[in-house]
This record gives sequence, structure tokens and C-alpha cells, in this order.
Amino acid sequence: MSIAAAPHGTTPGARTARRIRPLRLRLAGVGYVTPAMALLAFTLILPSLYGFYYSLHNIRYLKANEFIGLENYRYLVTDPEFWHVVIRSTGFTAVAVTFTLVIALSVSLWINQLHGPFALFVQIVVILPWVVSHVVGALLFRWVFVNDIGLGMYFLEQMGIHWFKPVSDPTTAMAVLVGFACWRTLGFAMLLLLSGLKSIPQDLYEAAHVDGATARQRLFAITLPMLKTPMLITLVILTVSNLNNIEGPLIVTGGGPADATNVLALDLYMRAFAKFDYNSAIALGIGMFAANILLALAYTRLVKSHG
Amino acid sequence: MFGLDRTTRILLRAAVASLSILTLAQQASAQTLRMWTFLDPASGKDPRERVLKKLIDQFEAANAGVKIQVEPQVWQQMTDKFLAATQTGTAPDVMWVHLRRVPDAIKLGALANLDDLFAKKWSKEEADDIDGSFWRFSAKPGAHYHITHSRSNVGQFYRADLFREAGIDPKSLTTWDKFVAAAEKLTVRGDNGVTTRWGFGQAFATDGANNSVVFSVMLDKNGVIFDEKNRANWATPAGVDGLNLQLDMIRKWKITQPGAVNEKNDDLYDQFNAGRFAIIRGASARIPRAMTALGADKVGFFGTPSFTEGKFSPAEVAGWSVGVWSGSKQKELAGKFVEFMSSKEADRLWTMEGGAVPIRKSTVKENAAFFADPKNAYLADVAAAMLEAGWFPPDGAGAGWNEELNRAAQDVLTNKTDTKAALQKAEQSYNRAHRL
Amino acid sequence: MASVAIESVRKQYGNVTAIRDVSIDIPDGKFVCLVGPSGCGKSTLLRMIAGLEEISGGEIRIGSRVVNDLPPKERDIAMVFQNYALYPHMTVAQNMAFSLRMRGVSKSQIDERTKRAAGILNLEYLLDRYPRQLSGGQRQRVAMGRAIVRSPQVFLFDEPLSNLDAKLRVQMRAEIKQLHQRLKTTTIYVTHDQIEAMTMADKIVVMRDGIIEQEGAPLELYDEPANVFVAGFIGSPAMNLIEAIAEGGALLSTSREALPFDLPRGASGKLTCGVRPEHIALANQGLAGQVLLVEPTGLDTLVTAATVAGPIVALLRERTSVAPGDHVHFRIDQKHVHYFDGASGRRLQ
Amino acid sequence: MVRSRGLQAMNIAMGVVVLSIALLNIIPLAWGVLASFKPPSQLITYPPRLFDFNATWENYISVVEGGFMNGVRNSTFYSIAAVALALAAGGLAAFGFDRFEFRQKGTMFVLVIASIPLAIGSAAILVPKFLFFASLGMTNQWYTLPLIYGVHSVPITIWTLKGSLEGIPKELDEAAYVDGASSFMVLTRILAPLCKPAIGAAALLIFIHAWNEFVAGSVMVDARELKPIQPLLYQYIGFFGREWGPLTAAATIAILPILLIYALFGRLLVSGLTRGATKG
Repeated sequence: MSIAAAPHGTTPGARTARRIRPLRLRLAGVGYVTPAMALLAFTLILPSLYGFYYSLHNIRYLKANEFIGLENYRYLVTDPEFWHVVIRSTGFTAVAVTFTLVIALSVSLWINQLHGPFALFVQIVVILPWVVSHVVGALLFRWVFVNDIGLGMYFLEQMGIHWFKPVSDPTTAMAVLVGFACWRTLGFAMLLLLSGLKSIPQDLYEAAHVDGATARQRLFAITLPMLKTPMLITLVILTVSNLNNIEGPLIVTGGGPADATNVLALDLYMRAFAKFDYNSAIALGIGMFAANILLALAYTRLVKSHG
Repeated sequence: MFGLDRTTRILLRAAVASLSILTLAQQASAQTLRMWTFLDPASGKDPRERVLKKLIDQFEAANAGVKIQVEPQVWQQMTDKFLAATQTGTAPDVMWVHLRRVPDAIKLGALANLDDLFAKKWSKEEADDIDGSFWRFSAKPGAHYHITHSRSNVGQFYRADLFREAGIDPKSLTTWDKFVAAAEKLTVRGDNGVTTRWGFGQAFATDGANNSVVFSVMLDKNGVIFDEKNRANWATPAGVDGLNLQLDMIRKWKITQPGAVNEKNDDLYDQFNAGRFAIIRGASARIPRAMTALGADKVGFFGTPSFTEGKFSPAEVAGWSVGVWSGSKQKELAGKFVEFMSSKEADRLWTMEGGAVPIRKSTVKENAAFFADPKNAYLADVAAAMLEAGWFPPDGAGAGWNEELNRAAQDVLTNKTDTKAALQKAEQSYNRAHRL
Repeated sequence: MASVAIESVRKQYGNVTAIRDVSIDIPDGKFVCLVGPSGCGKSTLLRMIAGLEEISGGEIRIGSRVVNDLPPKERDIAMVFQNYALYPHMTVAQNMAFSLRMRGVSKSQIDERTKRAAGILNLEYLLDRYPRQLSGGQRQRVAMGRAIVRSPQVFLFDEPLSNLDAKLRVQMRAEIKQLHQRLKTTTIYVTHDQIEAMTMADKIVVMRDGIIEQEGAPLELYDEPANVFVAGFIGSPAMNLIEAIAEGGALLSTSREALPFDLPRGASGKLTCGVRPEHIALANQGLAGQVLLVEPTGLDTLVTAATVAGPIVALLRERTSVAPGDHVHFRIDQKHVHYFDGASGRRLQ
Repeated sequence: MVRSRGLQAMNIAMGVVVLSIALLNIIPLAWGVLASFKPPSQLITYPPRLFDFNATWENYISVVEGGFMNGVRNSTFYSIAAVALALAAGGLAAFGFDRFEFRQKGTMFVLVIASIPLAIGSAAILVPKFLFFASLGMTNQWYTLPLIYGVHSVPITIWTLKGSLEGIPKELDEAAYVDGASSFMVLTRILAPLCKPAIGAAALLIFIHAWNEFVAGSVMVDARELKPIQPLLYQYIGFFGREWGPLTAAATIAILPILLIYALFGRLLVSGLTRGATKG
């Protein structure tokens, strides 16, 4: 905007805040979001509310019997082992998400400067573990890297390392679980971040270049701020996905040894499908929903308040 | 739309093409029987699936206008899905229920009384033929609700070739002392002290846990693993001895791989096939698959040793209980099909072509030559072990005892927890899950 | 082509009033400039004419139709944006053809009209390029091409030249004016640059804080500004505005020294005297001052000096040898002194 | 662009990182593909056999004869329908949220974000969800899985597309409105082409999600004719044990359509497009 003499009555923001105003366009906005909102309400939100209602009952053989209020929740949170699982899951998710995000960001920045078929090829290689059937991917990961008769252990044995059994030790088993989480989600984090990078107008870089910004300055002054929304989306999805992922703890590390890799998703699975304790399983399921939603909204708020 | 001109066109065309060839689910007509099982007769990749297909063809031929529509399901979820579908009225007419969930299904009222449908009409001879622990187990509140197929029993798989080489007779390994001695003999250590073959492969992971040595020892010594209120009762002398025996195979005798602490049953079968383990603890239903990989002459099965010469310890049985959904609109017809699948002719097929453990005594009697064949000897061994030491969960038992006992084993190995304390912890966890 | 009538139009954003009671009459075929400082409401008014902003009150007519509630596409207008707003994924030809395609014009018609518009603006050789391959001036021209291709009833320009460098701006200014003379389409042009307004418009509307300060032909505004604001806004270099007090039949400066201006009839109290720099000349006597700054442009020279009336700028047609620090005298052409009321700022007489 | 020496060093370091990722990603999958060509007796061996095996098609033959291709066909339809549904509903909503003002907009967007965990973690309340849909008669229908898969992807589609729309100057919309476009035209003709990278990424995510979804696929439909590939794949991890040969063969077949789709949509992620939209 002009810097011409304007001593009186400038209303800053009047320009930037403007939107399409006419009434019929305002109605159009509602029209555009309605199909999606209706679908979400019917397919995700209503069944979840029903799930909450279901969780307020005494469940026997999967049937909701008498109404017992929050008893299922009370029983769950008074389980001393439950809180160990919560803490373990939090730690696991935080570490796995941080690792994945940092690696995915650097990889997508690197891929973003590639062109042509090679760029496509690199993308495909990075995303491979995400596109293979998740169960098969986890089985193969375990077979090749972790199993006694897999390539990885064979290779170690050939080098004279016989004592190292990654999933037999609590610490290394957790490391394997984190490694698997990164392996599984890296490609899709890259995909989200890459699409964000592609949406940044090139003009900004040219302008910054003319202004004499270094590569590092361009990264911190343009790329990262412009990537805020994609990073936030990736952060939310990675967190939710890792908290809810079952293949890793179930197939790769089995939750052991001695519960070292027993995280919430596996705990839920075991409650429901090994112990047939649906009362606490459904309470845990709904509780995880609530926690995930709060986490997602908190992230969003956090990023907004810093924007 | 969305301006993806070329891409969109390709996709839309593909979508239309797939729509047009997609066959929609047929609405169940009056003469269509729906059945849920984990067997997929259309795929026919497994001998038992081929038998099922044959039986369906025969039944459809004998009952004009009837169609059996098999809806194959994922086996782990199938029973739960049935329990849920019972409430929504979408359950199938014929259902294969996991043996361990049968009491739940009956309590929910999901299964129809087979006595009313057909078993009452059986002659005494016919009834005696099918009678046995499984049939008695199916009679919960005084009536029979299912016939159990695909019977299986936890026991020891052994590499027959290695046993022959070492000159060990598997039939002689009825006590733990002899068993351990044999396993020590079968364990091979290289010059560098690295074990290339373990005598007895075990797996203590909680996912998909089978019942382990401690379980059999407790049943052997105490006869029960639950108290009168169905509470877990494991921190007993028998439990401590059993768990110590199980873990000493690693700690003392070094015949079990230390990795057992967090390995799974599925890993055991793979390792067994790879020749890394001479004996593993496994479910007999999986013998045919091991035979496919290794050859029928290299795989055998024997029961769980005990502390008494010449006697096996009890081990849990498993199987798939075929019944009729109580809400079915065609119970008579469904009952007829269940009866047919369990008939003498059918059992012959299941056993001789499908490699299943026979459910009728007559099948064994009338096909002596088949069972005498060394290739099929394992079927007799499994049947014998089941007959002698098959253990059914008591009425009112919960689930997850195998998982909890494995957690105790992991706890002792990893945290050096006292054996009794670990068992107490497992008890508490079990009791808590079942509000006991 | 059509006239545009704006009657008592208001615009409110919540509690903030952006435009209050504005009425403008734009005869058919005229070129009208809306001018004023940032935030004066000129762009908002333009966007209301375009249909991009809701009208809070009043009435806008294009031709004989009231367009208050019509969406932009039904108003038959074309608009050139400050940022050009070219569609980056379309070639120049496609950009220009877009509005015709939206109206279902036949393909041959589109080709013909695009070519003709491109011919007018010398864009033929750029038709297959994408906006990112064009220079700023070329983009500007394409934006105009996109506007004229449809032969709308009204052209709306929203500071179209503000992103160009000075030289290009002068050139494009001339082109737009020629274009208007050739097409004779009613044009509403928003700018904050009064020179643009002066050079191009048939009629200028000066706005401030959501109201019209004055409207009229460019020279009318120049010669007879209706108030202090217009006086200061129109003209470059700006008019000298001197605060004065009429007391005892004489004009005194705020520091109570005599000023060399005639006292207008009937004036009393505070007032503002305005003199354009070209009406001040160097002389041997008159208003005394000390030179602060000398700015020769080649054609003429601007001399700024400190006087009893405050700093005064004089525009000298001839070359001069005065230098900062020199003591000089100014002669003020009394015929061209403007007087404004000190309180209301309105022109006196 | 000018490259500094530091940038080049970074490039080399990144090359090494990407190379290790490539190895970690390719080795297990290559191992799986090799396994799919091994006869049962040579599948699980010690030491592991890398190339010294008698390659055979038998696993593939058994998989195809086992009716797996029916699942491939179903999943193709489900995934494409899910992409269409989620892109359509999500695209419209993203446009509505980014470009318009209306009442309760903030609340609605909160619901969208809250739906992300509901979609990703939907297995957690599988039983009530099944009861909900089954009691409405919506299980075991041809539209059951496309609906579920599509809607599961709607929240993330809305969010990614909205993020991409935010970067496109509003003047472009206004220019188009003045040019005579309706708001729907603005979306389809102006904004959608400019969001191609995000649309491509969203389409890939939706497709892959639908293609690899297992739990709903096994629970929400019963009939053999309606089963998608993942539950069919799971038949090879059956009650009688894991069948690595057919399992890896089926997984290999299952990954091919995704690679194809990636070649189609991944193209959009190769070069950026928003350059030169405006100048300001």
C-alpha cells in the first residue's frame, strides 16, 4: 500500500481483513461445508457418541446391559498398571513423532529441489513402507531386522555379534518400536510436508534472494513459517497415528519384554481381544479418543497463538 | 472436476468400469444359508477348504434350491463379530465359534439348541459315536449347542529326522527329566560356543500365546488353575515349580533360546521349519502346514511330559464350534447342514482329505489303514493326547490366562522378579480384568 | 457503456464506518478518478461498485439498473487489480479469454475478440506465455487486456500502476488514457497518486475518511480547492499552507508578525492561506526568508526557505544561483492566494 | 539459484541420509518380493537364502486362483470411490472454510479437527461402531466401505486443501468473480488447478488409506464378493499358521496398484505451480 501522506484516519487491516461479503456468498459458504460436515457427523461423530453411550453400560458378551455411568472409566483409571502404560505411550509417541518430523522435514526439503522422474523415484522409495500392507510391512520388518533367522541378525552373527537380540531387552525393544514407527510413518509425513513446500509461492524466494538472504535465512524466514500449517497437520496425524498404531507393538515387539513396549493401543487390543474385558476396553477406547482430540486441538491453539 | 483433467478422466473411467463389474452382495433368499468361517472354499488353498467345498456341493446337490453362501472371516475377529451381529440381527445362519468363546455365545443366547434341531433324533449308536469331551463341553445348560471341528491341542512338535538321527524315541519322553535330557542331546553348540540348534523352542510373547509349560505343570500337579470362584490361583507351589521348570530350560539347561522371552508362537514354527529348533511347543492344527514345508516324514507330535512315567500332562484344547444362530429364520435347514458337516461321510473327508482330527470314533475304527500310515500317524497321536489330557476351560472362566502366565515368565527373566511374586502379579492382573 | 450513479452509499464493518453517505454521478463514457490517502475508502467504494463488497446502505446504479444485490458477473463490469491477479496456470490468451468462456461465448468469437484486444495492447507475441514468464509491465498490460476483451459497460481500475517503476508508470498512464479515448468506456480509476488523477481523469473525486471532500474537473480542483485537505492533496509540489490570524484589519502569522497577504473581505479570526509554489517568485523585496534547500529538476527549481510564515516552497521557472543559507525575498502573486476558514478548513468567498 | 559451499555439504549429508532410508525401506520389501518366488521348503531357512532358491510362480498362482483378484477389483473400486468422495466433500469444504465467512465457522472447523482422531483411531470403538452401522442396515453393502474410507479421509483432506488455499491470493478469486465466474467456477477453474500438489498428496493419502485399511474391511462387510484385499491378505496369516509364500505374493500384487497411482498423482508433487500468481 502507498506511503503517501495520509495523516488522518488510516484504518490498518481494513484491506487485509476484507473478504467476499455479499450475503449470497456467505450462504454459499455454508453450502460448501455442509456435505462434508454431514458426512463427518453421520459416519464419525455420531458413532463415536454412540460409543460413549455404550461405554456407560455394563458390557457382557459385547452386549450393553445395565447403565453403570462412569464405572468403566473409574475401574480403568484405578488400575495401577494402566498409568504405567499411559506414561510409556506418551514417551514413545513424543520421541517417535519428534524423530519422524525432523527426518521427514529434512528429507522433503531435499526432495523439493529435485526435478523430473528422479524426484518421483525418490518419493516412491521413501513412501514404500507406508504403501505396503501395514500388517505385512510389520511382519517383514520383524522378519528381516529383528528375527533370529532374519537377514539383520544373520549379518550381525557373521560379524561375531551373537549376544545382541534387539527385542529381548527392554531398552532396545523400545528403540526398535520407535525405529519401526519412524520407518512406517516417514513416507507419509514427507508426502504432507512436500505438498506444503510445493504450495509456497516461488516469488517469496526470489524476493528474499534479491534481498540477499542466505539459504539458512530463507529456511527460517520463509520456508518454515510458510510450512506452519502442513507441519501442524503432520504433527497431529503423526501423534494420533503413533498413539493408535497397533501393528508396531503387536507384531514387531509384542509389547514385551516385561511390558517394556506395552503401549495404549496394544493394551486396548489385549483388553478387548485377549482378555475379552470389553468394559475397560471401550472405556480406554473412548478415553483415547478424548485425549487425542484434546491433543490435536491443543496443538492447533498453540500454533495459532504463536502465529 | 478439480481441474485434474487427464488424471480425473482416467480415474472416472476406472471407477465406472469397476462399478459395472462389481457384483453386489446377494440378498439372502429363503433358500440361501449364510455361514461364517475362516475357511474360504472359493480359494481352496488349504485341504480343509477343499473338503468344505466338496461338502457344500454335496449338500446343495442333495437339497435342490438350497445355496450355502460362505462368508469367510478373519479368524481372530470372527467370534466377536458374531456376538455383535447377533444383537443387530445380521448374524449368519451357520456360525463357527472359537471354542473358548462358546460359553459366552451360549450365555448371550446366540446359539440354537442342536438337540431340538436334530441331535434328539439321533440313535444311541449315533450319539455314542460323536460323544466325547468336546461333545460334553458343548452341553452347557443341559443341551448341546455346537459340534467342534478343526480340533487342536497344544503339545510338542518334533523334528522326526533329528530324533531318528539322535536315536531318541519321542513316545518315551513322558517325564520332564527324560524330556530335558533329550532336548539337551538335540541342542547343538558350535565351536565358538554359539548355539546353532536349540533342543526345545519356546515363546513367551503375550500376543497369540499358547499355554506354556507352567500351565501344564499346574494342571498336572493341582488339576486346576482357578479356585472355586474362578479366580486365578497360580502363586502356588505347583505354579512356582512349573514356572521355574519352564525358565530353567533357558537358565539352567540352556535348551531353550534366551530370545524366547519375547518371541511368538508364529516365530517358533518358522524357526522349526528352518531347523533351528528340534522340538517346539505348538498347536496340532498347524502340523499339516509344517509338513508342507518340511515333508511329512520330518514332523511329529507328542503330548506334554509330566512328573509321572507314562502319562501326559494336561494341555488346552482348541477348536471351532459349529452351531446355528438362534436368530436364524431357517434354523431347521441350518441344523441340517451342521449335521451334514459332522456326518460320518463328512468326518471321513475332513480327516482323510483335510488332515483334521476326527470327531467320530467310527472314523478311526473304520479307517485303520489310513491311520496306520506313518504319514498320518500324528493324527492318532494328537487324538490320543487330546483324549488323555485334553483340558477345557471350566465354566465361568475368563480369558487371557496364557497371556498373563507369559507375562510372568517375561517378568522373571527380564526383571529378575521372584517367581512367586511374578505369579501373584499375573493372578492379580487376571482377576482384575475379570472383576474377580 | 453506461453511466454509474452512486447515491448515499454507506459501508460498515461492524462498528467501523468505512464509507459514509457518498454520492457520485458518473456520466456515460467519462473517466473518473477516485483519489485520496490510504484508508480513505476509495478502494472499498470501487469494490462495492464491482460487487466484491456488500453495500450497507444507499444505492448503486449502472445504467438504469440498481446493482446493489447483483453478483459481480451480472454487473457487466471489468476490473484491473493492483496485483493484476492473473491466473498463473493459464496462458495470456487463456487469461484474456476466461471471462468470455464464463459467458459461453463461442470459440471462434473468443479467438477473434482475444486477438483484437491483444492487438490493441500489442500483446500478440505474448499470447502463449504464462504470467510467470512476463515482466511487470507486460503483466499489467495483460491485466488490461483481460478487462477490455469483453467490452464491458464499465472499467474499474484499482491502483493498477502502483507496482510499476516511475518511467513505466508514466508510459502506462498515457496508454490507459489513449485506450479510454479510443474505447470511450465509462471508467472508474482508483489511485492515491494525484498526478495520475490529474493527468487522466475527466473528473476527480477526492475522498478522505469515507467521505467526498470535493469532486470536479482536474483543473477545477487545482484552481479552486474546496478545502485545506484538497488544496494540500492536489498539486505537486504541494500548495504552501500558512496558518494565519486576521486581527485588526491585518493578517498576522501565528507568531504575530505581519504577513504579506491581502486580507479577504469579512475575514476574522483564524484562517489558512494557501499559495501554490509556482505563484511565488524571487524578488528584491517582500517576504524575507533564509534558504534551506534548493532542488533543481532541470526544467525548474524548487527553493525552500524559512520565513515568518513558516517554511515556504517556491517554484522558479528560471535557473537561479541562490544557495542554502542565502537571505532572499519572495514576491507572492496575490491573485492566486487561497483562503480557508481556520476552523472548518473550508474555502472562503 | 546460487549455491553456497555449505549448501553443497548439506546436500551430500542429505544424500547419505536418504540413501540409508532407501536401504532400510527397500531391503525388507525386496526380501518380501524374493520370498514370494520361493517354494515352501526354501522360504524359511538358516542361513537365510538370498538368491539361491528355485524361483517359482506357484505362490502367485495360488493367490490368483484363491480369488485374490476379486479383492483387488473391490479395493480398486473402494479406493477410487473414496478418493472421489473425500476430494469432492473435502475440497468443497476447504473452499468454504477458507474463502467464506459464516456463522459457527470456528466451531465447525474444530469438529473437523476433532474428527481426525475419530477417523485414525476408529478401531478403538469398533464394536459400537459396528452396532451403529449394522442396526441401520448399512453393513455388508456395496457402499459401506467407500463411505467409511472416504469419510475417514475427509478431515485431513479439508485441512491439507485449506492449507494450500490459504497460500493463493484472494485477488484471483475476485478477478474471476468480476470475469463472470460463479463461486463453484472459481473453485474448479481457478483454485483447484493451483492446488494440484495438495490435491495430489491428498488423493494419494486417501487412496493408500483405503487400500491398506484392514479393520473396517474385515468387520463391516461379510460377503466374499465385497471383501477388500487386506482381509483377504490376512487369510494367509490364518488359523493354521502363516503362509509366507502366498502372503508375500499377495502383498506384492497389492502394492502394484499403489505404485501406479503414485506415478499418476505423485507427478503433481514433482514441481510447484504457484509462481507468478500476483506481484505485490
